[in-house]
Amino acid sequence: MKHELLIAGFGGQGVLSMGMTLAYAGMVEGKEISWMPSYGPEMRGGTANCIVIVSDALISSPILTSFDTVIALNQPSLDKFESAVRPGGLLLYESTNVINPPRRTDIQIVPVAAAVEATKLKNQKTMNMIVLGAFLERSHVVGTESVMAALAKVLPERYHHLLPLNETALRRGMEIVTKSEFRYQISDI
Amino acid sequence: MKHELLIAGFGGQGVLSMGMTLAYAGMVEGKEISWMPSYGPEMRGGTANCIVIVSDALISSPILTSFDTVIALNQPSLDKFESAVRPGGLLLYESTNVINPPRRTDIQIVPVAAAVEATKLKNQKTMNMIVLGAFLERSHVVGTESVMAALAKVLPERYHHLLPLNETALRRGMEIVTKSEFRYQISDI
Amino acid sequence: MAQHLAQPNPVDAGVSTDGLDCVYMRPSETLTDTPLHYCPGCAHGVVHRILMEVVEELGIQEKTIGVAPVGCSVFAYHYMNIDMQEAAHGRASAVASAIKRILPDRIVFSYQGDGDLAAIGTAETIHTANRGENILVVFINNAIYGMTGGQMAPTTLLGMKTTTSPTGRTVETAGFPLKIADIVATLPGTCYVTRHSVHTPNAVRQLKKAITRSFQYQKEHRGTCFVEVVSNCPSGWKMTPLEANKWLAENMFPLYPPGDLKVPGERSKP
Amino acid sequence: MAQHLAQPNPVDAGVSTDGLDCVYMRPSETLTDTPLHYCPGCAHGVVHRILMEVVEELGIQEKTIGVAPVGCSVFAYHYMNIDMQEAAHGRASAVASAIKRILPDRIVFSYQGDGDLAAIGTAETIHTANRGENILVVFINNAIYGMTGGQMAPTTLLGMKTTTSPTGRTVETAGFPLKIADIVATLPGTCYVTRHSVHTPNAVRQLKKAITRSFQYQKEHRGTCFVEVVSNCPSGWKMTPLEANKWLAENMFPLYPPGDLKVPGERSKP
Amino acid sequence: MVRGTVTFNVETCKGCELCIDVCPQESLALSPGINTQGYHYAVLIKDNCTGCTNCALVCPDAVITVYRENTKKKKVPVATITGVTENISVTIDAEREQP
Amino acid sequence: MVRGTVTFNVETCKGCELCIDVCPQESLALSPGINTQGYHYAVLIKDNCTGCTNCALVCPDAVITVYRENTKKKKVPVATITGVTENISVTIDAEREQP
Amino acid sequence: MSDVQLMKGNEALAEAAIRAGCNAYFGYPITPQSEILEYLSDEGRQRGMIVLQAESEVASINMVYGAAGAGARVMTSSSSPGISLMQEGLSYIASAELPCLVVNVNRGGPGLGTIQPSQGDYFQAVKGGGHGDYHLIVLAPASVQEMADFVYDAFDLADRYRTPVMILADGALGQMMEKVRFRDYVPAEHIPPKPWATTGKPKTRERNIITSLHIQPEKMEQINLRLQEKYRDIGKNEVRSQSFQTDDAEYLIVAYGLAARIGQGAVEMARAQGVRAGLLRPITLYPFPSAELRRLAGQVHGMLVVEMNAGQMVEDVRLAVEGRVPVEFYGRMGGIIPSPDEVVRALESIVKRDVAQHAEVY
Amino acid sequence: MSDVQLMKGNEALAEAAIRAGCNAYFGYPITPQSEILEYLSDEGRQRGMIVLQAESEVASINMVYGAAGAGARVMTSSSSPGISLMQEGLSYIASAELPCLVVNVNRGGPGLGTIQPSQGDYFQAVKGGGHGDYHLIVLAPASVQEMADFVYDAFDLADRYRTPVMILADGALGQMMEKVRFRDYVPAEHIPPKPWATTGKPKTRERNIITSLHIQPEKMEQINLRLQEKYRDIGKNEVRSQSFQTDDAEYLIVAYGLAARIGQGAVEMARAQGVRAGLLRPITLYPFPSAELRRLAGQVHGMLVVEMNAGQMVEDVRLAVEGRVPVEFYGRMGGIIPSPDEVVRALESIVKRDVAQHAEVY
Ligand SMILES: Cc1ncc(C[n+]2csc(CCOP(=O)(O)OP(=O)(O)O)c2C)c(N)n1
Ligand SMILES: Cc1ncc(C[n+]2csc(CCOP(=O)(O)OP(=O)(O)O)c2C)c(N)n1
Ligand code: SF4
Ligand code: SF4
Ligand code: SF4
Ligand code: SF4
Ligand code: SF4
Ligand code: SF4
Ligand SMILES: [Mg+2]
Ligand SMILES: [Mg+2]
Repeated sequence: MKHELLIAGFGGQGVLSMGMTLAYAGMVEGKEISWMPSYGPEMRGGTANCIVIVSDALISSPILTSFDTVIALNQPSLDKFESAVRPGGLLLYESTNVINPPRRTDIQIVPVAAAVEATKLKNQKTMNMIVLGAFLERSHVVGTESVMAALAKVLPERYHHLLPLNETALRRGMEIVTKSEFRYQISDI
Repeated sequence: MKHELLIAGFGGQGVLSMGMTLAYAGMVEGKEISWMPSYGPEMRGGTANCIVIVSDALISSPILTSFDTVIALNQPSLDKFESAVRPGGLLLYESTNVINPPRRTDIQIVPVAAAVEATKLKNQKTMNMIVLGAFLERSHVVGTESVMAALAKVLPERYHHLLPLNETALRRGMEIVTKSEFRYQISDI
Repeated sequence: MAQHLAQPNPVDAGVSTDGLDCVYMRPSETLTDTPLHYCPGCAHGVVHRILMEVVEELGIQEKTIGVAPVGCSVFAYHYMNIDMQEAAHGRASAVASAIKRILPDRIVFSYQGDGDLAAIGTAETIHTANRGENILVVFINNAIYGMTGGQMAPTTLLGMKTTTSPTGRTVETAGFPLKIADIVATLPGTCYVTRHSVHTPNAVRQLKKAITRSFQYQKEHRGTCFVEVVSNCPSGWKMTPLEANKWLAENMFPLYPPGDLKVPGERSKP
Repeated sequence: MAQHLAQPNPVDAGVSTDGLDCVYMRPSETLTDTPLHYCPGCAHGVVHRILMEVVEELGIQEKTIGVAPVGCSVFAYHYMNIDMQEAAHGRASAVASAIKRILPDRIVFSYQGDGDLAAIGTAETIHTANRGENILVVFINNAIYGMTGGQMAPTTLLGMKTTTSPTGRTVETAGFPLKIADIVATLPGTCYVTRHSVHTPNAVRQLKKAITRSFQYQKEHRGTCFVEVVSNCPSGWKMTPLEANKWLAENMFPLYPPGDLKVPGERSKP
Repeated sequence: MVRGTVTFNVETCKGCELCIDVCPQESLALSPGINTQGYHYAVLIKDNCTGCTNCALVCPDAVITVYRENTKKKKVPVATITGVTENISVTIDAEREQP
Repeated sequence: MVRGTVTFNVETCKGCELCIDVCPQESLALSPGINTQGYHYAVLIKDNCTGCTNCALVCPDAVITVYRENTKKKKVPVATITGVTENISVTIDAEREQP
Repeated sequence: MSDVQLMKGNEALAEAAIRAGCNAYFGYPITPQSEILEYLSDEGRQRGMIVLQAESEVASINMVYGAAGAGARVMTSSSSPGISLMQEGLSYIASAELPCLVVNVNRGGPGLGTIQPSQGDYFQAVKGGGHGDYHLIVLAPASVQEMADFVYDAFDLADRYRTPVMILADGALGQMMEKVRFRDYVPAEHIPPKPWATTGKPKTRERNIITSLHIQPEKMEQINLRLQEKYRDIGKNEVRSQSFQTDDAEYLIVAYGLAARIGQGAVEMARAQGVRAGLLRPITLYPFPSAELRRLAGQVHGMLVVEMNAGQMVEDVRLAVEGRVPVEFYGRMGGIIPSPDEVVRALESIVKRDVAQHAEVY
Repeated sequence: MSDVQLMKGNEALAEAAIRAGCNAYFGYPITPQSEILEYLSDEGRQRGMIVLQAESEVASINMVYGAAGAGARVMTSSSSPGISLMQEGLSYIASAELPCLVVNVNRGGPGLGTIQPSQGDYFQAVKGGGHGDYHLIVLAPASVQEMADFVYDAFDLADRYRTPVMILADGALGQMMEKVRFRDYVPAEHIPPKPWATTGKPKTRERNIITSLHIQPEKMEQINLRLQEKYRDIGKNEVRSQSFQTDDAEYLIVAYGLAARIGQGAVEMARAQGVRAGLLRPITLYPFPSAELRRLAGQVHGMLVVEMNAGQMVEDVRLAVEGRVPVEFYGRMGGIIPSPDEVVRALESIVKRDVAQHAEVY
C-alpha cells in the first residue's frame, strides 16, 4: 500500500498540522511516511501546502507532481492542483468559499462544506479536522484511532483539552461525506 | 647562448635595477630575456634579489635554483647563494663588507671592492654599476654599449644627467676586475 | 502631478465618483499591476509605492535604477517599473555604488533590509557611506529577518523573541541592537541621514518628503543619502498588522526615534 | 617584575655594568629570541614588545591567546611566546570572539592592521564590538597597507600618496579617512576605547598602561577593549624612521588624536 | 464638509485593516465575504468620506483610489462689454469680487 | 646625577636611529661599521648615560638593555648595644638620622 | 519503537549534533536550513551548547576556525550561496588541519537561484571550491535518519584526520519529516585529546600555533605533501557506498543522496519490466568509491548517473571506469527532483542502444 | 622592434585592459598581483578608467556585477584567497549572464599558504568554485605577451557569450618581466550593444532586470538549460590549445601556463636524449581541449601531465583519453616551479615502464 497526497490552502487553515497528523498516524501504524512542506518565500502571501506519503515500502521521493489525493482548502489551491490528481484519484475540497468548482471527469470529486460545519461546532479551527475526517472516510489510508493518537502528539500539551473537540470534528467530517453523494463515480472512468 | 644569473643584496643597493639594466641590454641585442624579482613580505628586513636570464632561445622557467653566475652584494646574500652557483660558474661579490669569504673550489670567485671604488667616485649609488662592469668584463653576456643604451631606458629621465657617471662606474668596474687576480682558475676544477 | 488628475475607472462600480476629482491613486507608470507578494499589512508595500510615487512625480523613471538584494523585497523588480538589479545578500550598496560610478547622471538607489544592510552587509554599508557614493540607501528596519522566517537581526530589540532568540535577545549571547543609521550619520561621506516610518498617514507623508529630498541631493552630488524606515513584520513578529504598528511605535521608536540624524550643511564634498 | 632584576650578560663586552641594576630588558619569557622581520623603525616591533611585557608582568602567559591576521604582523607568532592563531584577512576579531567564547577564562586579544580591521574586516570589527566580546582588539593604524607594498588604506589621509593613490587620496575616488575607533566607541558593547602611539618614550609608557588596563577589564568581563596605536610605516611612507615618526605626529594626530575615546563607567554588561 | 469617496481594487486587498484604523470618518470596514485570495477585503460602509487620503496612504497594497469634490469655484464673469469705440471706465463692487 | 649604562644586542639592531633621537644625554650614535644584517648599529658613545630607559622603550627591535645605579642607600647602624639587663633609653640626634 | 520520532532532516541533524557533544555552533540563517540554527538556538543553548548567530557566513566559518583551533568540537551550516562565501575559510581550515563539521543543505543555483532542493554543489564540495590543493571529507545522507547518523561519523572523522568534514544534503532532506531514531553515542568516548590546540601555553610545552602560512615554498610543499598523504589515507580507510540489487545487475544506476532514493525506485520499476538494474550509491562523495565502480564496470553493460544537477558526479564515475563501459547521465536542475519513471525511461534508452550494439557484434 | 617593451606580466595585463576599452576596475590589493590595481590607479585613471579600490574582494566582485549589469566593460583581479571570497559573486554573475573579466594570479595554497607561483586553483577555476552549475571561460597565459593578448580575447568572449571569463595566471607570470608588444585593438569595433543593461528605462522599452533569482523550479531549470546550451556552444567554438613537436611524438607532456614552458624545455631535453616527446598546452582550460587529447591518445604511448599543484588538470586529461593510454602526473606544490630536468626524469620512468611492457608483449 502506498498513498501520496497533497494538502493545500491558506496559511492558518491548519494545512501543515493536518498533514503532520496524517504522517504521525501512519507512523503509529508502523508505516513508512514522509511529510514535505512547501517552504521559503513562496509562503509569503499566505498559501501553504504539504505532501504526505504513507506507504508500506521505502519512500523514494518526498516531492511529487501528481497525487492519489489532493485536498484543497481554498479556490486558488483548487485551481492550482486540480490537474495534479492522478486519473481515478481523489480531489477533496472545502466548498464553502469556492466559486468555480472543479471540472475533471476522470477523478473522484468530493466537496465538503467544512467551514459551515465548523461554525456549527463554534470553532473555525476545527475546519481542517472535519476535512481530515471526510478524507479518512473516503480513503482509509490510516485508522481513526491512529489519527487520534497522532493528534495527541501533534497538539502541544497545553491544547490537549481540545482533543475531544477535534475528535468530534473528525467524526462529523466522516458523517457528512458519507451523506454527500459525489458527482463522479470511479466507475464513470 | 644562455646565461642564468642571480643578483642579491640589501634593498637600496640597486639590486633590482642592476638586473633590469642587464635585461634591457639583452633586449637591445634582440635576445630573449626574463627578469624575475623576489617579491612580497620576504622583502621585509631589507634583502632583495632578482633572477635574470639572457638567452638566444625561448626561456622556460624564470625562477631557478642554480645559476651560471651569482652576484652577491653583502654577506647574507653571499652565505645564502654561494651554493647556488653551478660548478664552473661565476661567483662575484662586493668584498668591502664581507667577513667570511666564499670557500668553494669548483667555481670562479671574483671579489670586487666596489664600495671602496664608489667612495672614490664620491657616489655610493654607483656601487652596483661598478659591480655590473666587473661582471660584464668576466662574462660578456651583453655588450657595454647595450648596457649604456639600457641604462638610458632604466634611469628615469630626471636622472639622465647621471648617465656619464654611471658609464665611468661601469668602466671602473671593468678595470679593477681585470687587475684583480682571482683565487681559483676554472682550470683548477 | 499629472496622474493625480487622470480619471481611473473605479473598480467597484457601486461608488459614484461624478463631479469628484481623483486626489489619490497608485502611481500608474512606475508601479506595475502585479499584486505584491508581501504579507498582509507589511510595510514593504507602502515604501515601494512611495518610492515609485516620487520617481513618477519627479519624472525620473527613465533615469532611475534600483538595486534590491535578497530579503522579502528581493522581488521589488516585479513591482517597480524601472530598471533594476537584484543583488547578493548584503552587497546592494556595493552594486549601487558601481552602477552610479558607471552612470553618474542616473538616479540610483538601493533598497535593503536590516539583516542585509546591518549584518552581512555592514562593511559595504559603511564604506559606501564613507566614500560618499552619490546614491540613496533605503533601509527597511523591521528588526528581524523576514524572508527567512523571523530570525534575529542586528537591529532586534533586547528581550525580543525571534526564532533564533526564542527566549528573547540577550546581550550575553547576541550583544546590543545595532543603530547603524547613527553610525552612518557620523561618516563625512553622508549628506542626509534620516529615520522615518509608514505606520500612520503623516509618517507616510514625511517619508515621501524625505525621499524626494534625497533624490534632489543626489542630483546635486551631495553624497550619500540614507533613509531608514522603521518597519513592521507582522508575520515575523507574530502579530496582526494593527498590533504590529502599535508595537512598533511603542517599542521601536524609543531605540530608533524618527527624525533627521543629519541634514546637509555646506556640501560635504567640494 | 622578576625579570627586571635578573642580570643578563651584556652583549657588547666593552661596557661595565658592575654595581648597576638592570632597569630595563626585553621580556625574557614572552618574547622569543627570533629577530623581528619588520623594516627598520617599524612600530610593530615596539607594540609587540609592550604587549608581551604586560603579559609577562601580569603573569598571564599561560592564559593568553593571541590572534594575528595577515598583514605585516602575520608573523607575530614567531615573536610572541604564547599560543596564537593566524587569521584570514579581516577576520581576526571573529576568530578571537570564538576562542573567547570557547575559553571564557582565558585572556584573548587580536592584533590587526588598518587594512585588515577597517577595510575587509569592517563587519567583523563592528559586530565583535557590538556583541561586546570580552576581548582586547589592538589596532595598528599606519594609514597604509604595509605588507602588500604600500597601497591606500581606509585610514589613509586625504592627499596622502600611496601606490594606489599615486597623486594623493581624493574624496571623489576614495572617500574620507575612516575613523573606525570613533565608530567602535559609540557601540554599547565596548567598555574601553583609546588611541595611542609609540613614537616617544612617554607614548610607549602610556600604551603599556592602556594594555594593562584592557587586560584588567577583560578579567572583569567588561566587554570589548579597543586600543588603537597610531603607527608608522617607514617603507610604505617612503621615509626614514625618524621622518616617519615626525610626520606621524604632525599629520596623523590632527585626525587621529591620542587619548581615551571611551572609558568604562558602570559595567556596560550586567 | 468636503465630499469625497474611495474605490478599492478588492482583488488585491489583503484585509490588513490598516486603512480602517486610520479613517477619521470610520467610513471603512472589512467585508464579510472574501476575495479569491481568501481575504476579507475593505469596503466603504458610510457615505461620509471626506477624501482625506489617509487610508490610501497607509495601504501596503496600493488598493485604494481617493476622490474629492473640487472646492475651487470657477470664476464667473460679472459683465460682458463689447463694441467699445470710446474710452469707458468700469468698476466692480468689492463685495462681488472673487476671493 | 644618576649613573647608568646600556648594552646592545648589535646583531638585531637595524640602525633606525630612534633610540639616538630620544636620548636626552645624546649618549648614542650609529657605528660606522655594519652588523651582518648590513645595518649600522647603535652604540654608546659617551659615559653620561643616566639609565633613563628612553632608548629601550622606543626600540622596535628590543635591542637595548638598560642599567642604573641603585640610589637607595643601605641603612648603616649608628650603634650596637648588647647585653642589656636593665631598661636603658637611647636617643639619636636628628642630624645623623637617615632621610 | 518507543524512541522513534518524526522530525525534519534539519532538526534531526541539529539534535544529533547536540548528542555528539558539539560544543559550539556558528551560523547564519538561510533557507532551506535555518531550522538547524533555530533548533540549536533553543534546544542547543538549553543543553549547554554555545550557539552564536554570526553577522555573516564569512564570520561563521572563521569563528569555526577559531573555536576548532581552541580545541572545541564545532560546526556551522548553510546553503549554497552561503557555502560559497565560506570557501576561503574552508581552505584555511583544511590547511591549518582543524577538525570541524560544515553542513551544506544544497539549493538550486547558480546565483540566488531557487530555494528548492538541488545537488548543484557537488563539484564545489568534492573538488574544493576554495583555493589550493585540499579536500573535505564529504558525506551524503539520503534520509532524515542519515541526516542524524552522519553527524556522529562526521565529527569522528574530523577529529581522526584533523580535517573539515562536510555533510552535503539537499533542501528536501532538510525540510522533510521522516522517522528517526537516535543512535547511542557518548562523546567522551570519541573525542580525542587535542594537544595542538591553542588553549594557553603552560610552561611545560612549546607554544601552539594555528596557521596556514608558510612563506618558504619548501616548507609549504611539505605541508602540501602531508595533506596529500592524509588524503591518501582517507581514501584507503573511509570510502563508503551502498549497493542495491547489484549482484546480478546488467545496468547500474549511480546516484547519491535523494537522487539515490529515486534511483532505488527506478531499479524496482525497471526490474518489474525485466531489466536487470542495480544501484550504487556513493555515501562518501570524497573519498569516492572508485574501486567499487571499477569492479562493477567489469560486470554491467552500462551505467546511468542520476543527479539533481547538470552532471557533476558523472565525471568521477567516468574517471573511475575509464571507458570500460558507457556512462550516461540523466539530471534535472533548478530544484526539480526527477521521478523514478523518468529515470527508468533514461535507463531504457541505454538498454536499447546496448542491445542494438550487441546485435551488431554477434 | 620599436614598440616592444619590457614589462611585468601584471603591468602588461593592466595596460592591455586600458587598451581594450575596459571602463572600470574594482579590486583589492593582494600579492602577487597588486601591480594590476596599482598600474590602473595611475595609468588607468589618467586615461579615463574608473578605478575603485574596494573594501574587500567580496565588494569588488559585486561591484563588477553592478557595473557589468549597467553595461560597462569591467574587470577585477586578485589572487587565490581573494578569488575564493569571490565565489558567491561569480556564481551570481554567471547566472545573471553578465560579461566581465576576472584575473586570478594564482599563489600557493591552501589557506594563506605562500605568495609564490602555483596552479593550485585549477579546480576552482574550471569546475566552478561557487555553488550551482556554471562555468567560467578560463584562459591560461604562459608569457607576459599572452598576459596582454588574452585580455582582449577575454573581454570579447565575455561579451559574445555574456559570461564571466577568467584569466588564470600564476605569481611568476605576474611578477616577471619579459618583452611584450601590444596588439592593435579598437574597442568600438569589438564591444557589442547591450540592450539588456540597466541604464534607465526609456518609455520605449520594457524595464531591464538583472537577476539570478527564479523561485519556480521550472523557471530555474529553464535558466540552467540555457546556460548548459551556452556552455556547449562555447565548447564547440572556443577551444584553444597549442602543440609543440607532437607530430611524431610517442610521449606527450600536457601542461598549461608556466608549467607548459617547463614542459617545452623538457621536450627539447628529452628529444636530445632520443625520446620522441611532444607537448600539448591547453590555452583554454575551460572549454578543455579534450578532442585534441583523444586524437593524440591514438598516437602516443603515454602522457605525463605536469602541474604546479597536486594533480588537478590531470583529471580532465584522464576524462578525455578514457584509459586509452596511461596518464601519469608530475607536480610540485607550495610555490615551487619544477625544473625541465625533473620533468624529463619523470618522463623517462614512463618510457622505461612502457618499453618494459612492450618487451613482455613481443
Ligand atoms: C549569502 C546569503 N546568506 C543568507 C541568505 C538568506 N537570506 C535571504 S534574505 C535574508 C535576510 C532577510 O532579512 P532582511 O535583510 O532584514 O530583509 P527582510 O526580509 O526582513 O525585509 C537572508 C539571511 C542569502 N540569500 N544569501
Ligand atoms: C582575502 C585576502 N585579501 C587580500 C590579502 C592581501 N593582504 C595581506 S595583508 C593585507 C593588508 C595589510 O595592511 P594592514 O592590515 O594595514 O597591515 P599592515 O601590513 O599595514 O600592518 C592585504 C590586503 C590577503 N592575504 N587575503
Ligand atoms: S515576512 Fe515580514 S517583511 Fe516579509 S513580507 Fe511578511 S511581513 Fe513583510
Ligand atoms: S612595511 Fe611598513 S608596516 Fe610593514 S614592516 Fe615595513 S614598515 Fe612595518
Ligand atoms: S479618504 Fe479619508 S475619509 Fe475617506 S475613507 Fe479614506 S480615510 Fe476615510
Ligand atoms: S489597507 Fe489596503 S490592503 Fe489593507 S485592508 Fe485596507 S485596502 Fe485592504
Ligand atoms: S638610557 Fe637614557 S640616557 Fe641612557 S642611553 Fe638610553 S636614552 Fe640615553
Ligand atoms: S632603536 Fe633599536 S634598532 Fe633602532 S637603532 Fe636603536 S637600537 Fe638599533
Ligand atoms: Mg528585516
Ligand atoms: Mg596598515
